[in-house]
Amino acid sequence: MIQFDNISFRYAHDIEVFRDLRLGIEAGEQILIVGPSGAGKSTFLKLLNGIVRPDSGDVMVGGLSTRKHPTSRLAAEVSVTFQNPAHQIFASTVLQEAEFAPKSLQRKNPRERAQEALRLFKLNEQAKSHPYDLSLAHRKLLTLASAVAADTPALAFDEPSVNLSRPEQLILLEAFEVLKKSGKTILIVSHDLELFLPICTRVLILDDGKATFFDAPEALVRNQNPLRHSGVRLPLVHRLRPYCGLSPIPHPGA
Amino acid sequence: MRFDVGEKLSLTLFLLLLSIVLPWHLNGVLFLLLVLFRYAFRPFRPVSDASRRRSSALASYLTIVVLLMTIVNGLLIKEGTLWPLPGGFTMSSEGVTFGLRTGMRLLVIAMSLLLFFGSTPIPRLAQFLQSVGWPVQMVMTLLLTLHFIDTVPDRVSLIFTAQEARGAPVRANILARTKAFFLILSPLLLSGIVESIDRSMALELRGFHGGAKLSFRGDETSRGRMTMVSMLFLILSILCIVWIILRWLLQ
Amino acid sequence: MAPSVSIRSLHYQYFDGAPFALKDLSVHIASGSCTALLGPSGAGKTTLLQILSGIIGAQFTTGKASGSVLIGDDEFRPIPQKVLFPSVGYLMQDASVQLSGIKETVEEELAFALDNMGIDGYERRERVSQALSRLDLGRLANRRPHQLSGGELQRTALASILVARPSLLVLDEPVNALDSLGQQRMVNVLRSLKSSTTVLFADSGIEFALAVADTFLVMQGGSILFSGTRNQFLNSLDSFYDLLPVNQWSELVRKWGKTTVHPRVAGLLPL
Amino acid sequence: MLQTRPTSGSFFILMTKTVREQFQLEIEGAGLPFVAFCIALNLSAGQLAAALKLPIYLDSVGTVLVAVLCGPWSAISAGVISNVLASAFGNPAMVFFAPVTAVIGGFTGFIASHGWFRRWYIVPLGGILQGALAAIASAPIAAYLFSGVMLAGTDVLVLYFRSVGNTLLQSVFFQGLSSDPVDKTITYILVFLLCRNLPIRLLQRFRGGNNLPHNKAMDRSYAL
Repeated sequence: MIQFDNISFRYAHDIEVFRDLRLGIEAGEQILIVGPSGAGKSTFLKLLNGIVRPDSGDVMVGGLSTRKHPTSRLAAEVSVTFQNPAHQIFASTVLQEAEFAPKSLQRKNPRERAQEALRLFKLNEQAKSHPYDLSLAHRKLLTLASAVAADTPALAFDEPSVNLSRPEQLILLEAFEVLKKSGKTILIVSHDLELFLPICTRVLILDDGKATFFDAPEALVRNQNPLRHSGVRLPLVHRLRPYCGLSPIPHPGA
Repeated sequence: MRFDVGEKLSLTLFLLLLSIVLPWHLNGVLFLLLVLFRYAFRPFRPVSDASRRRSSALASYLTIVVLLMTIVNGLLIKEGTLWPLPGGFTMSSEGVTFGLRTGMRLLVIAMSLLLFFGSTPIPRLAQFLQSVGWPVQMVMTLLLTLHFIDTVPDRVSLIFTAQEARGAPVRANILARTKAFFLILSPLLLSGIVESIDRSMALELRGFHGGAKLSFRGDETSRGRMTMVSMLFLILSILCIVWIILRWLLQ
Repeated sequence: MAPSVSIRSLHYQYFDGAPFALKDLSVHIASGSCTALLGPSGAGKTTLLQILSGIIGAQFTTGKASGSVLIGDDEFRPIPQKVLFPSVGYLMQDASVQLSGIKETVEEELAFALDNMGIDGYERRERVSQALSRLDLGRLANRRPHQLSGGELQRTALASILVARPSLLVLDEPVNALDSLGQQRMVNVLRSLKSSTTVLFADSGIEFALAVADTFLVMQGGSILFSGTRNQFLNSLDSFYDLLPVNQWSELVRKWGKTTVHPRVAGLLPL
Repeated sequence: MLQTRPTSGSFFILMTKTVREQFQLEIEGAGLPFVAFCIALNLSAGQLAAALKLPIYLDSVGTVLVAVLCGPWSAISAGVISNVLASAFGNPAMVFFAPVTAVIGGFTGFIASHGWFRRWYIVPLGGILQGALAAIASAPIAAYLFSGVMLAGTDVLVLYFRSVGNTLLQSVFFQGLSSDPVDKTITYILVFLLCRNLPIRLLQRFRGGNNLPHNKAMDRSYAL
């Protein structure tokens, strides 16, 4: 579904971000991407839809090469949502905002897709409100709903849980369960391991240009060196559970 | 001789008006004098290498444009003595002097503004304006503008990336690109309004009501006093204005 | 002396006809305490903090309020109508917006509040250097504010308020953008303020609160759902299941209660 | 109907108060940082238009926004500071066109406070009027100080008008008439679209909040 073939990339002021990165992500997987800030997590997302082109190697998304195809075409394969809702909310009603992606990708009946996505994130009552009449947490959910409305096979989110309080986290987890069942490939860049470890199929650690770990979350608990080396600590809760006779990572819906 | 902001400001005003009064060849001499000022005279040396790069790039760009203007005007305008050129074109003396007059004036204007802004960081200018009686809110606005000038362009590119990733037609036909223009300006304005509301609360929460004056780093030079030098330049500026009006009336 | 805060049946709407941001809210916050105001987004945490700082009374001229607010011995019926700076300090959620944005160094940023209070000369330098050392910003004193990291910005914003020596300090989600090191530093700062300043901070998580607060309030829909000590809060974690991120903690505490706990666990659990 | 703070009133009442008081009145609430933001917007609108390869320059979007949301006098100061900083950062001639932006800010603030931005069909009329006013104001400056040469594509138009026998002032004025109304109308329409449905929660923090239409249905759905 998504293939990175020995990608090397460096920004203008010569900090090397990636060096011969090579990995594959199957359709229907949920990948949690962690690593120290500045390790290129956001750049990784920008490589997915050609906003950033690699210096060498190629990224294939849904069989399309990001070198040959424009971002507008790749946006139909993978919908990338960035961290700050204020950088994308433009419309004067919640529904118009959610309708934007399906409309610009020429999907059939975009309004229904938008309403469906808003229902998934419990925003359907506020469909006619102005996005800035909602709380910041609900505006964040709106950006997630706008991406889901585009109905792309793959979805990539940069820090989807930031600004969300507990009720919105539960809505997010519920929505991701539904997306998982409908076979979507989901990539999540986040530092909130406590929230996403239970629901991801594999964890990718990006640390100074390389993928130092790419395996199931249980394997992460057994071998915590790559995590510790990347400066990210396993949440206190997961480290304590074994002492109380519990599995390190609770199964979803715990 | 320490030039403080007030003196440099009145000198710049005088130079701008002088460029309108002088004929083109004296303007040319004045331009060369100003270039010499920039390198020889300490208070006028550019403060940061960014302003140095900017001013030398602009100076060379303008010199080329002046030459271009002179030639184009010479060719197009038909008054005055016409010197035949190969290929049936005529170069009119009236056109050439017209091009040179405008070009030299533009060079002097550009150079005097570059001298002032290149060697005076905006905070020093704000400090001077406050000491000569500008309302504190206006001074705060000028300083806050500097902050937004640093942050707005980055936010524009972040919004550009976020909207393009969602399928915004940033590279399609002109109609679609105009729609994309709105798709980028709308989040920029909304985030600007929200930031303005938060910033106004933050200022009030730390006791800012436009009552007390703002303090600046190292309150040394500009006391806002009207020195002899700045008085001299202001008088000269008024003379220039009178000259311009008289010449316009008698024309 | 650090003031106590008591609020009696406070109602607040942002304008006539708007939904109630605060509904019949009554609470007492002890003097010198460090109180955590927990609750989901939209529960009214920020509204309550902004009312205590007086900014809502000053800037939201169309708001409708009833009830009474008592801060120390100043009584406000119903809410303060002007900013209570410098006696009440308010740290906003986004530290980069809290800084004035017009100052060229961190040290000048700290002095901004003192300019507005008309304090200068020796006392100004002394207060600034004290605030710098308290938040260990000493080596950043001459740095330009926009070169600072998230955590450093947060500490600079807090220092720029502490120079005014507020007796009541309210903070809106002080740690949700900080990494674990930044959170630990903020814990130390708030602990150093105990008993000399009454501290009230809003948070949508619980780990930071468990580490530093001695009184716990949980808000929902504009009113107080729970008020009590740390142990009372820990024992009723299950009742906040879908309000606060307690899920894995509550399961852990329930199990911990029943099994004999390994000594290392006792050390790790923030009890 | 929701009553925000009294609007900045008609232009003539403004004359009585000193400019300083009027400026302080207009930037009450969230006005002060917003004026600074809009000045930066004026300076970077051109960069965005270039990034999208659009032929428009729109360097007065910020000034019009301040005129609509704050008032005429703060729009005048926003326009003047924008021009001074523009000449500092690269285009030296702009400082001489500060009076033109003052006219733009003042006129827009005047018509905004009379509700011209409440209905979509009045906005283009305002744009055309504004464009004509800007052309009248900039013609003498461009003609006498710069002899019609502005280092921009439109210089060709001036030369054309001159070659068909108009005086310098006439040709600069005709060039202004051909481009300013279009540019100003686009700016006005853009500002109208940007501010069309701003929520009460944001509008009420600005002096000119009443100058804009706001959607009644929005009021009920309000939730912080």
